[in-house]
Amino acid sequence: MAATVTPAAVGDAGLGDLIPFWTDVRRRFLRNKLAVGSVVYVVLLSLIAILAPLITFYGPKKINPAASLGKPSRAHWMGTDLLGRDVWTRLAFGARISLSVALAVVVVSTVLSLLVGALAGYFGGWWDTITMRTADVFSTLPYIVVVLFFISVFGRKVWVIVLAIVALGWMGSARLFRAGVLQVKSQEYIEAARASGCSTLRILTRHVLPNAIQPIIVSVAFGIGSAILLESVFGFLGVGIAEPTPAWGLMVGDARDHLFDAPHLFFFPAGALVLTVLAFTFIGDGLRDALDPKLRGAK
Amino acid sequence: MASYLIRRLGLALLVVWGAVTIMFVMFFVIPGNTIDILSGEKVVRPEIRRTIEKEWGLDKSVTGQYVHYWNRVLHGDLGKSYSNNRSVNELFKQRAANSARLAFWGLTIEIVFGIGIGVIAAVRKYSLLDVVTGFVAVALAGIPVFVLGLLLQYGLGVRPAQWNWPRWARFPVQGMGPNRWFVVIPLGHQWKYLILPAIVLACVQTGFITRISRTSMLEVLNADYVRTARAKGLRSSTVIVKHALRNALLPTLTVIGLDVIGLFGVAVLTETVFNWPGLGSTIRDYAFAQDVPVVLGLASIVVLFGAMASLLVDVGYSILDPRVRLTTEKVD
Amino acid sequence: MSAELAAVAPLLEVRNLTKHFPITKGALLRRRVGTVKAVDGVSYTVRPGETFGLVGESGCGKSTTARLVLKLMASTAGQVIFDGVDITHIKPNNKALRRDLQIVFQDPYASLDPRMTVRQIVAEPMIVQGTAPKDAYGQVDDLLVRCGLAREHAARYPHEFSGGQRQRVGVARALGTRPKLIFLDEPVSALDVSIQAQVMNLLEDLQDEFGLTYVFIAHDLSVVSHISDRIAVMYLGKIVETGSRSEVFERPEHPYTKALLSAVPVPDPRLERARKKTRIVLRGDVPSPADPPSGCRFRTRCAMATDLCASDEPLLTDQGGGHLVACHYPGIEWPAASSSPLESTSAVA
Amino acid sequence: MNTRYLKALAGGMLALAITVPPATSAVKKKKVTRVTKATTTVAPATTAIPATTATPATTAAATVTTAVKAVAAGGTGTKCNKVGGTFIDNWTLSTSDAQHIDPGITTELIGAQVINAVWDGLTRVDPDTGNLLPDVAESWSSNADSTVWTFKLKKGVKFSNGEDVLPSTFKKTWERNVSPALGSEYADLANVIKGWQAIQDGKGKELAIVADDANLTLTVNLSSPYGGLAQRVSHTLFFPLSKDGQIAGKDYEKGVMIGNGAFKMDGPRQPDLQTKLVRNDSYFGGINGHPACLDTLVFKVSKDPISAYADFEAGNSSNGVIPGGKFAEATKKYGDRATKAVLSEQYLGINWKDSVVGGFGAAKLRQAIGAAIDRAGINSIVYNGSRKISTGFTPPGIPGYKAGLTQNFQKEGADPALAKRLISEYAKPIPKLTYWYRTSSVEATIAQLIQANLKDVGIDIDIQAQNPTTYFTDVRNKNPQLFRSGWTWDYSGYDNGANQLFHTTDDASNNLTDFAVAQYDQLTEKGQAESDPAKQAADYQQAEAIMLDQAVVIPLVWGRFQTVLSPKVDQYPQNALGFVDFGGVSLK
Repeated sequence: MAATVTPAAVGDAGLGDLIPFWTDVRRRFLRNKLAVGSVVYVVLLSLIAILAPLITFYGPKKINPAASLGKPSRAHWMGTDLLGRDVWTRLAFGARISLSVALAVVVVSTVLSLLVGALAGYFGGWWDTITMRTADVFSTLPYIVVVLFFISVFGRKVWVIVLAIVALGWMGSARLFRAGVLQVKSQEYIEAARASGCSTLRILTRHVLPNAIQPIIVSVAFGIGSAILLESVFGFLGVGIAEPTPAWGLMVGDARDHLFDAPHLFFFPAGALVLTVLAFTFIGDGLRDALDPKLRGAK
Repeated sequence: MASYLIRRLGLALLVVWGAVTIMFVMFFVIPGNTIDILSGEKVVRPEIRRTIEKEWGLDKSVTGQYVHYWNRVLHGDLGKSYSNNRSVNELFKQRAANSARLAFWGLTIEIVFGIGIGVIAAVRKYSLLDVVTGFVAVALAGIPVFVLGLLLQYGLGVRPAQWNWPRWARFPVQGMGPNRWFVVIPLGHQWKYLILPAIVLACVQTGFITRISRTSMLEVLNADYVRTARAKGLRSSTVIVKHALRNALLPTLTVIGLDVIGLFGVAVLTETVFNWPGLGSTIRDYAFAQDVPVVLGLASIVVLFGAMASLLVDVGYSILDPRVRLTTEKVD
Repeated sequence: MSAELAAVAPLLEVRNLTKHFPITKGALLRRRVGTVKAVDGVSYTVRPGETFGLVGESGCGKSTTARLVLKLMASTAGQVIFDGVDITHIKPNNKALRRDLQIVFQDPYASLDPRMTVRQIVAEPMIVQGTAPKDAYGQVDDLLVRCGLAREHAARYPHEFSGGQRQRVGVARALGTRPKLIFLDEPVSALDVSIQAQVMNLLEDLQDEFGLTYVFIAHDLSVVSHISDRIAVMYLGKIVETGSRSEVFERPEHPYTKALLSAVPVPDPRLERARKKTRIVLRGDVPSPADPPSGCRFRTRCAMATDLCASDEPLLTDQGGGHLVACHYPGIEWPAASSSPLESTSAVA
Repeated sequence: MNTRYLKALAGGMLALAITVPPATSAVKKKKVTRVTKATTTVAPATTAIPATTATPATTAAATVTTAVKAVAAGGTGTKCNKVGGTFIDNWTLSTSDAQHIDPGITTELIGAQVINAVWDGLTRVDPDTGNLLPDVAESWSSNADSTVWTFKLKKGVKFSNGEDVLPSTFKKTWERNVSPALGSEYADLANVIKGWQAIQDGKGKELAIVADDANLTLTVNLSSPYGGLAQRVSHTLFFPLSKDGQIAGKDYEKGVMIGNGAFKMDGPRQPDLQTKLVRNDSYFGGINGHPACLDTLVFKVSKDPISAYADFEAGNSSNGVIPGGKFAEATKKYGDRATKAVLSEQYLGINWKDSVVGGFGAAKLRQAIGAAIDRAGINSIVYNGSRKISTGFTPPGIPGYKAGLTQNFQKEGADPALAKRLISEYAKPIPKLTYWYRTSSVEATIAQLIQANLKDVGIDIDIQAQNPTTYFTDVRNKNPQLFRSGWTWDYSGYDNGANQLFHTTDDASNNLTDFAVAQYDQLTEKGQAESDPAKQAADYQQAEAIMLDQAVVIPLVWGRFQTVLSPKVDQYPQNALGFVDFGGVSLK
């Protein structure tokens, strides 16, 4: 008895009776300033992406050689790049490409890795062996070969890049998920759920996933950043999204040539990238805390 | 346990076979062939082309080449480069150690800082330290390697040289340096050449590991058994190290394991920027030239290595979490 | 009580239930090199309304037996007849099976999903059975109250409760579907002694209230002694003695049962002191179920073992009145030499 | 045309390699196979190929029968103001290591650069004047129809291991280099020598060369008349190999190769790290007449020019490559001593066979494209203003060069008015055109500048990034309407550019535009057969003018080395083809 925490010890004992679960989650989430700030940022970013044509004054591909490498000014408040394109405009339009690439990558690879990883972890046996060894194969294939293959077969299109990034990245979250499921599956409450008559699907969705989701939240937050970054790596290697498409990764990569004479070329897209990853990280943290029943009612 | 290891080794070979086969197929689907790529715009004289094709067995059918490839590999010969005639075995010998050393130190930095910062951030959740380290970790992970590398090169190599700082305060910009090692321990000035690429290599993943270990740590710190341990009056540090850390390491280990596997991949850019001749950049170079023997040869060894790493991760699981048994089903 | 019930058809009949785990060797082609006989031909019957105690040291297969009956594990051989229906080969997710057979787990901490409220936990079996979530949630309050908790507790999470309270939640969860039979897998062994009694009382009350039948699994005869009508003692995957409570407690015939009984503390301190002198200490550890001793499985720890014990396996034979014992020398007394203070209960715990 | 580019691309440094000017990114040298073809298409009487440089020696070689003694050896080259020191080169191999440094196998300029430091051939091109100088050969001559060439070797030329360099050394080496067993892609360079075909066909083993070691004369019999042999033997394929090299296969370069040049290898190559050379003390002097000024010469390998530049900036190398966009900054900081013009041309190609932009009928359209492009803009944005805007295809420095061949419609800046007028004269609707470029940030920049220029005059183009690895094969086979390419001269001869890139019967591989105009073909063939340099130049100029009037290529800019030199470097002789004469390089 002494070893356990009595209900009285955990905050306001009456709290749980009055407030429904989701209200409580929301309340706890809203109390987290970083998370709320991050949500505001993401919403703002999405608005910028959606309203890009309305809030910018130049075309994203409109070049103006006369204004090459202009410093931030009243006309171009984030400056201009080598071709005299407005950095702010490209950043806003780039949010469309980069965010949708990142989200597509994260959604597809999370769903895929959920299926593969969760099932592999839960059922074990041959399915586990096959999928995890397949993951081994994929994670060790030189990525350049895979990307070369994709772009030479399907062309240098945005969805092809998405596909390539997914093909190269699903194993990470699949393994993470598998590890989580492995850990959860041996818990007695899973057996209890089976004894209660829960179907496998119900056990997976109601018991296993909610308890294994923590690392995945982090992985999703970072997945968004690394998808955008991979795009820049591919750009650096010449196998990524083609110019003049405005994409953050490309912008960061191109800025390398002018790191010291035109730092604004690096600072703004890289800053946007880092802030975005940070925002998703903080949202992940906030969600984690809000969803964790053990932190219920706690400050 | 032993039989488990042997079985997993067998599976690792299967993984290598699968990866090589996939790459083999990919190279046949990717347009262009080595001879054309090497000769560029020049049309190679038919006699020369025939000589080259015969030498490399390119005159055989796809399956013939595939069989030929394995036949050679099974005899311990990974073949020769199409483009510069270097023996792949030799290339591997030269490159693997470089890669392994860089990877080792990158990984060490990653683990020490990643887990260290993660744990501290979890214990001091939402403190200034937590927020700042979180920000720095994400920011470092958010800068592409080729930019971060350049910043370090200028900050620690070029500027100190231009400002005539003393020798000890300058770092080399590029290269392997004296190449003096005791296994993985750099000797003499070697560490100066190693440190920048190792840091850059580590930065890619440190942020992620920091966050993962912070999250798992928080999860564990709230778990019943840790609360119990605390309630028992154990010292906070004992609780963290003995009870929490061990259990929090599982997801972190997964990430690290993945990282070991992928490190050669990540190292491509680091190796390029710092001109560190390792496997990653070598594979990349030859992949662009569609130099099939080199890519297949080196990559299959990397794959084998990766399969081993994933095996180690699984063994590590069973050590950290005895419930994850390697062989038998749970009895009572 | 047992005499009346004897006439009634058994609710659960387990015949020759067996669970073997293969031990394999070899890298790619796995050869089977041996078998762990976790449960090896266990038979017993449970009558409606009674409490059947299943006792044995940890690792003897008692929990496995429960899991086999509940189809949480597939049995290797044997037959299970529940409520007149042979359920040996029905699917594990059979709704009726899940409705009528429930289990309360040993560990109140691990067996409740930390991410579910008590309401969700208790309602889940009902919802799975097809009860509308709203109705199921409605019944939760009532169940909680009956199990000695408050309505308000429904919205809380497991970590907000003490061990005893959690076990009450576990019981409430098992009760929701109005099962006919509940397996209680050492339901109080993880609890403090003071709480143990509360939970035991609750279980008894509920049995009366709902007309439940229990299979009570324990490693400690003292716990079972309160509640059981009949008792089976298991050793290394086999039942060595079974009979009514009074027969087993008052006239134990198997040396193992006697050893277990000698470890049961007696409330009277004087008697307890006297008994201490006659405590039986078992030699050695439980042998590996992968390589059980020949003949009588208990012979390696039995001071009275003979050559016969090593060569022939004793069968369960009726000593009269349904008191079955698997011993070549039923009723044999332990020699005095083996009686000495038991350092701890670990030998039988 | 720049295959080494491709290698750089293949090396993965796409974004960066293109920022390097052609010569610095090292050009794969193209063989001169045109010669034999010319002999079949041109009248028998005029078989000799014109000299590729205007030196008196070579001009004479094609016309007179008497032996022409070349400039006396020794003392004419670069002097050492200081002897000693280590030169660390981070320019030659700044995008990737050389694939080969075996003289018989190498196909790249970067490999040839190293080879030129370790070996000396019979002749060598003067870094200052571009003239041909005697090297191992003391003098040479040919018979009247240039079918028999005799080289007189200097006395006392030795390999670094003490072995003599004799006429038989050359004979044996050449036979090794052209043997099918070696599979050298440049074996064709020797195809004018009698016996070559038989060796290729497996019917013989020897070239028709008489090596008189006693008199130090090497007599080469050709299968067809060729006036340019003295130039040709300055190629690495004809460098002498020591005895073990003469019998060695492809694996020769794994060890220490023995040369007769100013430097010798200090040990085997360290692939992807460096190749270290030290002074060869038994060097005969070569074109400078003295041993190398430097003690040590290290060719450092980089894979990323920006990092290589950082390395230079940190004071770790004696020379370095200027990355794209840094030309002004770098030359301001480190001077422009090493940024002289290189024989190369960047151009926009237009497909002659295309149904829209090709043929005579679309000349106005092509000219309009030329008029619309703002080359000054490209120069300033892409090249930091470092390049010279082309006034024709052939760059200054090539004998016979004439300025202003495209003046009629191309200005330095854009001329939208002229372009619009030409379009209205063209008087046909212009569909959206396709423009191909090798993926890289620099190429993308050029593409967008051109796209914007053309949009200004109402021409829409679709710019498409192409797989860099297979770019040239794809351009050759899939015939895009517009494409970007460049050309770097292998030797300073007019024919190496104009004659080989746009001739109908030329290697399909080199004529990417598929230009096929009879008048052009006749003029270049006539020029090739011409013995008088002035007349020859006139023919080539006329041909080029026709090609440029048809605007099948839109010349953009001529090349320039993007090299920075450490202030510690004293002498740095480099010829316009890209070769640094490391024997003459010295430090302060």
